[in-house]
Amino acid sequence: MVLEIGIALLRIVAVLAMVMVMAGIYGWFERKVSALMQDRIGANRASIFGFAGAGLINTMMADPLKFATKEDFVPSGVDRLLHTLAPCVGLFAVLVAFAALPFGDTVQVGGRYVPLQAVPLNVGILYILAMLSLSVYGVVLGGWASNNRFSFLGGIRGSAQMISYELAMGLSLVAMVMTYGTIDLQEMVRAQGHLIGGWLPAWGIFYQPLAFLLFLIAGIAETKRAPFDLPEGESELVGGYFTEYSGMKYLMFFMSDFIEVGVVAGIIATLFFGGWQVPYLGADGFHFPFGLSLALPAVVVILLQLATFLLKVVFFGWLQILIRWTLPRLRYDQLMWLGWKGMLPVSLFNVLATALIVLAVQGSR
Amino acid sequence: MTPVPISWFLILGAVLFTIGTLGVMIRRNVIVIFLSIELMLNAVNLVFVSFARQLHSMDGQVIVFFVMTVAAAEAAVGLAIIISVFRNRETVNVDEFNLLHW
Amino acid sequence: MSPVVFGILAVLLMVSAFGVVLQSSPVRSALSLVVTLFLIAVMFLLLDAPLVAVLQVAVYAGAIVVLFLFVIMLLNLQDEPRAMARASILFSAVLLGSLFLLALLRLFIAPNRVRFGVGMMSAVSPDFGSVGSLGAQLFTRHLLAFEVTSILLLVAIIGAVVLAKRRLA
Amino acid sequence: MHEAATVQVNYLWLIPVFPALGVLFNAFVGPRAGKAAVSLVAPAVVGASFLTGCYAFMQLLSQSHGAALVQRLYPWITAGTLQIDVAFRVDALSAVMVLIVSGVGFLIHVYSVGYMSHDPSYARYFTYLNLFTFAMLILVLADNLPLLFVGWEGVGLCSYLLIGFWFTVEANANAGKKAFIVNRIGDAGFLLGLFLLFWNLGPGAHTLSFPEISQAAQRIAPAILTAITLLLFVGATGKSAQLPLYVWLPDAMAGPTPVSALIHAATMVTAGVYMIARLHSLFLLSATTLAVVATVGAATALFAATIGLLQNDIKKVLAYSTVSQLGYMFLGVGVGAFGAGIFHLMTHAFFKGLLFLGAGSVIHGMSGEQDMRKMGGLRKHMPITFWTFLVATIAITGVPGFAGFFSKDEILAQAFGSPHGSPWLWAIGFVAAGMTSFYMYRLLFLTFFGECRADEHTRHHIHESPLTMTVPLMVLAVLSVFGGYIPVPEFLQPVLGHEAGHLDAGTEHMLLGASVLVVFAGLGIATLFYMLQPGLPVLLAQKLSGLYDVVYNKYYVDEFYDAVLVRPTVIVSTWMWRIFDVGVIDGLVNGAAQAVAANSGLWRRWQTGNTQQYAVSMVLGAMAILGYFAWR
Repeated sequence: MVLEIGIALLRIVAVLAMVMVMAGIYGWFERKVSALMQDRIGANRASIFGFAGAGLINTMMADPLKFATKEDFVPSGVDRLLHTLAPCVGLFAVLVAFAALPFGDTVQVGGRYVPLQAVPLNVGILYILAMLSLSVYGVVLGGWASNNRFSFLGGIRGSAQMISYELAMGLSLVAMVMTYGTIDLQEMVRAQGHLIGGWLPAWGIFYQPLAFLLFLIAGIAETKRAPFDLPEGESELVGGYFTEYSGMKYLMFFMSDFIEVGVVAGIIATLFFGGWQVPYLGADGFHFPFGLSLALPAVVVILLQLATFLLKVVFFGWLQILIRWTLPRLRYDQLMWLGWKGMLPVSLFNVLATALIVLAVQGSR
Repeated sequence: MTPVPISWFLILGAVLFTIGTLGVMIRRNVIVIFLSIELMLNAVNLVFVSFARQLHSMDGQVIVFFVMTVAAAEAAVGLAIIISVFRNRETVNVDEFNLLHW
Repeated sequence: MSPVVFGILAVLLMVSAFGVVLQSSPVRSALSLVVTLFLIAVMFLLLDAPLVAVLQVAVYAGAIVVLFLFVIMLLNLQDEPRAMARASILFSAVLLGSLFLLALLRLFIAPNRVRFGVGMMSAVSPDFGSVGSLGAQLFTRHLLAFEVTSILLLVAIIGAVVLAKRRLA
Repeated sequence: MHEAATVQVNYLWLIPVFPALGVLFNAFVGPRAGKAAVSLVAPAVVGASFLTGCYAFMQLLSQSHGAALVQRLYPWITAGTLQIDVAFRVDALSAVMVLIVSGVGFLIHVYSVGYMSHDPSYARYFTYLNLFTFAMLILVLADNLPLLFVGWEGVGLCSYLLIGFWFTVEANANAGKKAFIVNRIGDAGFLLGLFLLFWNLGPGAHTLSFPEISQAAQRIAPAILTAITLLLFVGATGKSAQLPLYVWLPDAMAGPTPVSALIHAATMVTAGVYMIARLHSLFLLSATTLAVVATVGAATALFAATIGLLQNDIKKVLAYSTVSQLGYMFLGVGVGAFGAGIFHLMTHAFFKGLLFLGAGSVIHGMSGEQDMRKMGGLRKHMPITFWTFLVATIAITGVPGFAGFFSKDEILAQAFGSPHGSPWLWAIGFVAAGMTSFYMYRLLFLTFFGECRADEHTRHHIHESPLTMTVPLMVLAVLSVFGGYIPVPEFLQPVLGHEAGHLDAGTEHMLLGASVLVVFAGLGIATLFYMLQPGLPVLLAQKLSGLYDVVYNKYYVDEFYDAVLVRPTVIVSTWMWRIFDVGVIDGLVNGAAQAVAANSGLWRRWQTGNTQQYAVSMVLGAMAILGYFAWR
């Protein structure tokens, strides 16, 4: 009993740590990638012995310390409780969303089966959706509780935007659910361990390229990052819903932003790119399609899978940051147009097409 | 796990429902009245799910699903009405919505 | 342990429910409702209804109440100086409310009143409350109702647009 | 009746449907389609009915004697064992009637194309006229009494519409109303008779068709039968303008002249005669009724003829002549000579239709002038009208060899010799025949001979009518000459039975000679008065001024009705309106409303507009239900 609770706690702490580290990495990416793209050095004070890459450690330590020591400014005439609550709610929602993502296969440790997943849920993907939909409260409350027109406008924009894109997001996931025939994320990842035609990994992207595209766009919109960063559009709203925030609270908003990027990257990796699956790697080692086999001990396999998953998540986070620094911001009407008249019909069509194909495949069996 | 009697959930549902009812009766702000109605709906949902659990029947949960759908429709239309009323009367206090009387 | 969990949840639930009804700020009322809904979702989990619980959070807390908040903010509703109704109504409401609660409790608790109102919960099959079982019910026994809800939602969408749209002068 | 010889056919419905289609066309398309289309369609549909009627007639001739063509269309009224169909029957009687209605109707439609050509409501006129043809065909084709009644009411409606066709003149509208109201009095009797008949037919009468009625009638008590037939006859006096309900017909001349020809001479006003002939088996069972019918007919014939003597309006003279001739027909059917009655009906349709159309032609030529004292000498200006009018006059007065002679003589002979008849009836008819001769030749002389008395302006415009008007005149003239040679009574014999009376040859020849004599006597006096000694009539009028005034003013019947019936009715109605309707009826209605309003006034205080109070009330209601279940 105690052991079980201990293992569960361990999993949770592990995931939390992973998420925090991930957020730090993204923060560093944000600076270096933007600098790279804009042909400048960027964050040059954070290098160690002139090696910019090592600045990652520096950034991860220095940034939080800087924020923690800053003055926690609260404007007058605000609802202090809500003002404090807003970043907490936002952070809470995205943190718990991560809990359902599997980062490895179920492992057998001393006669027990331990799923490498913070909370193994049989409603998996719906849970993530539910939690992500809660993250809107952080934005709305932040905007409302700041007693500032700009913040308020940002909050309003944010809530409308997130509700709008949740639809396309959910519908693209519905198509994935239909493809795999389950909503359990662990099951979905296992299903991607097969091979199509003996050589192509059976990743979701090969089944549902349209759903991937839709999810990527909707995911970026959900994280409120460029080109969908209207809730915080600096040129219009100063800082949007977190204009009136500073210090730790500002850091929390910042973190929840990056963690959300991580969540989206995690979902993309899990649903479309095989999750923790390494191509051709089985439980006992590699089995390449051209006949070569390479036996590996179970621990190595598990570590490989774990590393692969993390790599994928980092990669897709990096991709999002790349997009964020590439595309200009949309206008609000364009945003709504894209959400309701572009993405929604396309995702509905995708669901319909998927349903027909699934029906045809099932019928032919 | 020590089981909990089903009646506990029912009593909790009854209490929540009564609180919602009180809210409908005593509040002046129409939106808060609306929120109280949502609270009542959820109390009923809780009772439904409890009965479903007790009777081992999915029907209770199916009904909760429908209640949510209806609540969504009701919220959309109700809030639209509130907005258009507010546009005309500049208030959301129900005791100032008094045109419809003799 | 479960009675303890239940007790804590129940107390929190009642506090947050009173928060919906009694707080003078509409925003705080709405947020209290979110908390209430979240806690009720946890109750659903305890009652082996995980799907309903998730839907509760995703749809109710995540969308419907956001809509409320959105409207509250759109109308810029601040704290009201006089949030409650006049004394006579307040009095009769409280009186009626307690009577109402009494009647409900009598119905739920009194033995031999309601067949299933007493007794402990028995174990359920593992797929009780799962997506599959709810979906199967929805698309077989309750198919007509399910389809009709789509019409209801369509009507609601059109109604909301028509009602809220500003008339061009 | 010969039940066995019934032939089911499937085309009879076409006969009334053609004019019905014409109604639809003229009513909805006509006003936009233009006069040309209307003048093509309106007569064509009636012509189509006529051709279909001819086809039915031919088929009827090919069948055995006494056969009938029947078509059941669909069940109309079904209640318990009662099942009334919409069914049409063509036997010898209705075949004759269909041909008269559609044939003469067709000619008058053609005539109307010319006569009405300048009227702005051209399409409306033909809508009514087609509607009338439709209703009249329903009336004569009906296989049962209720359906006949439908046609009966339909022609009444069309009569009203057409009399008041130029409704912008109040007198015309009033004439229409008068016709309608007087007809309603008659129809009330008809309806009562109908109900009494249904009531007493007893079991076995499911369809109320005519063969069934005549069979079931045998079982009805004679006294009741007398009441039924008398009530039906009241209806007939209304529709066919007999004493005492004839008063509407002279006023009906307010309508367009072709309407007078078609409705108020040839067809509708003969519906009463047709109805009695159709139900002859019923009437034969009641000697009392037959005596009443004959007496009323004879009295009307004489009474109307006396009024006709002194009228100066050309159409009024013809109107009273029509009333008088209808009297002859009733005299005929009243003495049991149904075939003779229908025979006279047919010949009368020809020559009286012709007379009215001729009069219309004259009026048309005289720019609307109807007073004979302002006419004269038209012979030279309107030769075709004159010659055809002359033929018709000869026919109506009963000069041997012409149509009227045969039918009128037949009736007079039967009036004398039938077991239901008497020399008195014959004597009245005889005198009336003389008067007919006088007033018809008077009309002829005043209109076509002598000097023209019209003013300068009118005289210059006198012209012969266009071909569309003169061709029907000529066709009718031919029929007026030769119509008498059609053996109608013999043809009708299988349906209507044998003529009741038989005279020996000597008596018959003597009567014949007498009636020829009286005709020429009338001619002689008319010639003396209006050709040779024009001063004589004035002198006579001064000598017998009292009698002259009474007759000239139509015996003051209208004034009498006005004083005795109309005024009291108006007074009572006014009283009912002021006291009963306004006071009691409206009082009840308003009182009920006020009571509700007062009650609501009390309850609506509940509706304060305070939403919280509503919420509390709602919870109170829910609480009541919940409490019932909790503490029951």
